[in-house]
Amino acid sequence: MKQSTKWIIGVIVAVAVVAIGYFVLKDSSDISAKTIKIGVIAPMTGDLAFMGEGIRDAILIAKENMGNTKNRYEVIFEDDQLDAKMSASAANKLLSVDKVDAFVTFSSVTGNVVAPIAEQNKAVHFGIASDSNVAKGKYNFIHWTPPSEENKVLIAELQRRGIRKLGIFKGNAPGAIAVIDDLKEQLKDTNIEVVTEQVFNSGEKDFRTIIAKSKDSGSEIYLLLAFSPELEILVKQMRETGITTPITSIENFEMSEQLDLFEGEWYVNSADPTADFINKFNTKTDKSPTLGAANAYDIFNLIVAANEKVEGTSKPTSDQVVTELMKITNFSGALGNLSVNEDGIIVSKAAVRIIKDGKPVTVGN
Amino acid sequence: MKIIETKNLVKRFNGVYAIDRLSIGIEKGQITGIVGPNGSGKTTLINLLSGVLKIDSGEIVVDGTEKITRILPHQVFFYGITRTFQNVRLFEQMTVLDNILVVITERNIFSSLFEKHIEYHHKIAEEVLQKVGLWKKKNQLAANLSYGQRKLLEIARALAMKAEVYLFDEPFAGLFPEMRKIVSVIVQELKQKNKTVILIEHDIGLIRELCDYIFVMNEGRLLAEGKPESVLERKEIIEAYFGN
Amino acid sequence: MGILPQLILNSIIAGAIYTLVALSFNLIYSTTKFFNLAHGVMAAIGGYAVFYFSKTLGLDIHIAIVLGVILTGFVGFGVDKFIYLQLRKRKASNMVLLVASLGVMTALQAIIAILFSSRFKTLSGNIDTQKIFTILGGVITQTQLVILLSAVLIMAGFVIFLYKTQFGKTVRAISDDEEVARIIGINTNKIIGYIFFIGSAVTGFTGILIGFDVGIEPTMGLSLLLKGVIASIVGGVGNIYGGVLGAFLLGFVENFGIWKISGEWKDAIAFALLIVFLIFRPRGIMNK
Amino acid sequence: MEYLIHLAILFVIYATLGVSLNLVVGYTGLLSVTHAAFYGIGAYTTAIFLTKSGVGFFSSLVSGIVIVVVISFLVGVVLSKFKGDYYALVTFGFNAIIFAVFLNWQNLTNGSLGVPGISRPELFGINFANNFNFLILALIFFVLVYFASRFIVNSSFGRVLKAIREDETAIAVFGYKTLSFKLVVFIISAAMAAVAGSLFASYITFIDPSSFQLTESMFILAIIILGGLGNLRGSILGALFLILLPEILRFVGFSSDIDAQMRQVVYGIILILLMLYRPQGLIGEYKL
Repeated sequence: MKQSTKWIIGVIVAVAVVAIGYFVLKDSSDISAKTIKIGVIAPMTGDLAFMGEGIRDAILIAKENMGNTKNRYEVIFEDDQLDAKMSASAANKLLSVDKVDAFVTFSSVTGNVVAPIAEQNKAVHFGIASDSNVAKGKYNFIHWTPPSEENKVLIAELQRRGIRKLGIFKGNAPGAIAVIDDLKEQLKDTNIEVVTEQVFNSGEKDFRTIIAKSKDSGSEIYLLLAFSPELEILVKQMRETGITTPITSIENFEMSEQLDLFEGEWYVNSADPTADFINKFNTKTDKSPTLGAANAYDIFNLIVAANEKVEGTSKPTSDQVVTELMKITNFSGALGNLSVNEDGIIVSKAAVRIIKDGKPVTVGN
Repeated sequence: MKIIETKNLVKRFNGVYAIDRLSIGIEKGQITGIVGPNGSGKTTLINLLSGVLKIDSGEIVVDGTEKITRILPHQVFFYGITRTFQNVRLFEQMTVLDNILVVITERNIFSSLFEKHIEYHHKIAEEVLQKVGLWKKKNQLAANLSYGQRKLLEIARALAMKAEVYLFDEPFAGLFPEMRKIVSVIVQELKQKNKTVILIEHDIGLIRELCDYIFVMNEGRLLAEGKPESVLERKEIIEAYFGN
Repeated sequence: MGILPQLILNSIIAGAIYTLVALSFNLIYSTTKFFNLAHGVMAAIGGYAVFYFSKTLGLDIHIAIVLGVILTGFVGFGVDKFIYLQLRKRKASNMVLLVASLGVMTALQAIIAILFSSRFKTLSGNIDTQKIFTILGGVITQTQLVILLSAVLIMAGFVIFLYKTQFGKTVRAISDDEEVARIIGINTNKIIGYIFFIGSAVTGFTGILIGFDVGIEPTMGLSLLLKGVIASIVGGVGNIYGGVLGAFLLGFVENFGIWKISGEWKDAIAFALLIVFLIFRPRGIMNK
Repeated sequence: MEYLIHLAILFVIYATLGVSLNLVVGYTGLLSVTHAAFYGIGAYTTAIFLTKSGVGFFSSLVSGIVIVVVISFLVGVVLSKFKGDYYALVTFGFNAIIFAVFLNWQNLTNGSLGVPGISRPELFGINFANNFNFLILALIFFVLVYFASRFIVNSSFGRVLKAIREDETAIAVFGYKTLSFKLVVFIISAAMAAVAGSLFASYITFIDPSSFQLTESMFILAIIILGGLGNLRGSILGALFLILLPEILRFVGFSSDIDAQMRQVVYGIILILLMLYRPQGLIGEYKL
């Protein structure tokens, strides 16, 4: 055992040295009163890494275009691979090592994990998540157009086009489930009927059988709720099997890189991400904004705005920032003009949009 | 009294008869040798008697009463049968002492968790390990023993079971003379205690010296049986053994 | 029932993809006897190689495919030579090789994501270039037809390669018993190296086909591998025909399962099929 | 400091999982890759009891153990027919099926939305919302699990487990019903995993299916293989290493846009190097 005990001691010493070294270094760095630190937790590796990268790019863009401000702002990104225990580790690291004042999280999973931690440590927390439970508590907010808002606009458009039979393809993910449950509720008092509802797990690549299943359901239009890449594959496979029924969605079309797939199709989106945000995103990353990127951009600007509004020269406390946030109405963000309602949800209007020669265009609400 | 009998026992390996309608009777309290060229089914017979292989047809009768057509490895112990293996099968990454203790401690799950008489088991383990001269190496891993020592450990393991019937599969193979002495003393002691020993062996000298009765097998069938002196002189036995 | 022809066609296409993975997995498993988790990543390597050659370097698509397949073969050969071979030399057990292959998978997936970002990419052009065929009421695209053809061709190739060539004989000797094969003078490590080359090349080609049909992403390997493993277990591990049979059975059970139950239970159905076979017929259909 | 306490709690939970899995993999030689499923059932039982009924944390813990014992009994009976690679594969299957149940049994587990708002335990008025107190609670449970495991391992029962690992048929011939020994140790280890699950659910106060996938089982397996199989202290060291490693890598900042992926590359390479140079793990004695 002699040789192996050498191993153990070596490992423990190495771990201790790195940890201590870091803490010592970290503490000596200047925490000037005025630096407001924002910790961003999003998936930088794993299947949804491209969304995490989109969030990061959006926030970096917002920081570059922030202009000069009273306080200094610093952003720290932490990867959580959308795994609950990693999200908790990231949040705790950001709190006690980087001493962040605010959190930005992506996805309902991360949001639900970080919300209680933020509440307990009085740190402002913005979740880019559809699950309104993330907004519970004084310091927790979510920036996601509530499903009821979007469904209202969707139903109005369906009725305007005299559509009776609705087919649904939905991913087995928090966002989609929340939207569909609310939609079914609102459809109760309308003459629109859901004739087929197909569910698939995220990561699915072969939709041909569920497409075949829904083929003779007589749906006049299909509502597709899926992130990319599932969304693009689903539509491609529908076209391949000769389905020409019109398709619509809530938000998902705009996130796709292959907008030509949805040429001429209308859909509901949470207001129109301003053209200038889209081309700012394009210039920096030569990609189109991913899901939640516009939300992240808005959140950063909201945090900065709230902090700037707090009078006095000392560093704003979370309570002061929260009071300022609650007062915000028609703040012009990437997702249209936003206002904060009383249970901490950033409300942005929904609008019907259409993809015309590869560009999302608002049809007017 | 026949402690173990086989009644047209059959074992096939994808069509090839390893044991072909074999009927033999093992006398209680005697040393019975099983002799025959390689591949004559000796080890297969031992594997059938110890439940390691499933019986295809025929039956085994224990103590003249118990008729068995299917026997699982863990049931063999209740018929008082234990064995060693042709190519030694020890618990490699366990100590010599543990290799003995593990086969004599409690078999029921609950009592094995809350072992009450561990000292008694230690005493038996020490006794058998002293007998084979391995007590000094009790804390060594079985994997680190020499080939001869591993053979002796396997025999000690069987002795520790205090069984009725001992199946030894070529226990003398590869041993130095003084180790062979130890094993033959053990086998004779078992006989004095009216235990039954079934010995698979190639060395004719040992057969003559130790066995009271032998069975000669060839291609899964019984070629001859009887006292060693009379059987080993017969022409067809010598031919079967050395001829081809 | 209007849906039946399409359902059967879908099952056949899925079966063909699983066949390709099962064949290459079976080839490598039968000689090395360990579950190589990194096998799936080879599909991603093939796909991304073609993406690099054709989209970034602008080479002609056919040259890109050939280069992609060869490159994947060399990656597989390299992984065996520098990692698995060293482990075999150290008499490592299957579980050690399994964990090492987990390390290889994690590292390779991350390297691809660094080079090409983890965004989903498709190899085929835009939507309308796909020729669509209708066979007995079901619809199938040109790429999927190519997938079916290559599954049949590669299976035939494997059968000829294994049962008709001298090299194939040595491979079967190794899969029966590596020690014996070594004793009678076969340089088993060299042969296993070639097997890794062929197996990885075929998987790379599978990845390329999937790239044209659906698209590629760095993490596409593991789920593809799991389905390939299920197909080869159900059909009978190490048995060429078994792998193919298991693959098509899996394709049919999955698609009919989706039809009867619903989409989100697809993976659970696949594993349930595996468990049923492992309980009642662990040797698989073909193995005696 | 809060961060270190948080890491300590995660470390204790994963050390509990490691020690319990080591009983099955390290001591009995059965490569089980379904530990995360029982971890998940324990977590979901506590989550559902604490959010939907007035039942307290400790009774939810006990009921979690009862449910896991029943399920692990059924799974164990099926598993007892298999060995080596096949055993691992069947456990793969069970993990996938139980994960599918978490994901799709909407009205019980709330599906992919997960279960939020799980309360912290209450006991004699101690405030367990404070992480330090929770750490003490978790440590108490870990110490119980650790000493129970040590008791098992040092008992005659443990000695028989090791004999099953070395040569199952040989020990069977000496009158030991190896199937029931394997079943009992499988159930005990599953019950311990349920304890870890209840602690995790109550600590993080939110759980969703993605924390109990195959990748989680492989992570726990890597802990005990790294730490050393057949050595309980090894599993503790393995948990310490694999929980701290990603955290340390957080401070080692590569250039920002690829740093997360680089960590995965480093993680994969470490696994490979370990298997090459230290397959028995840091302080293990049994080579996989």
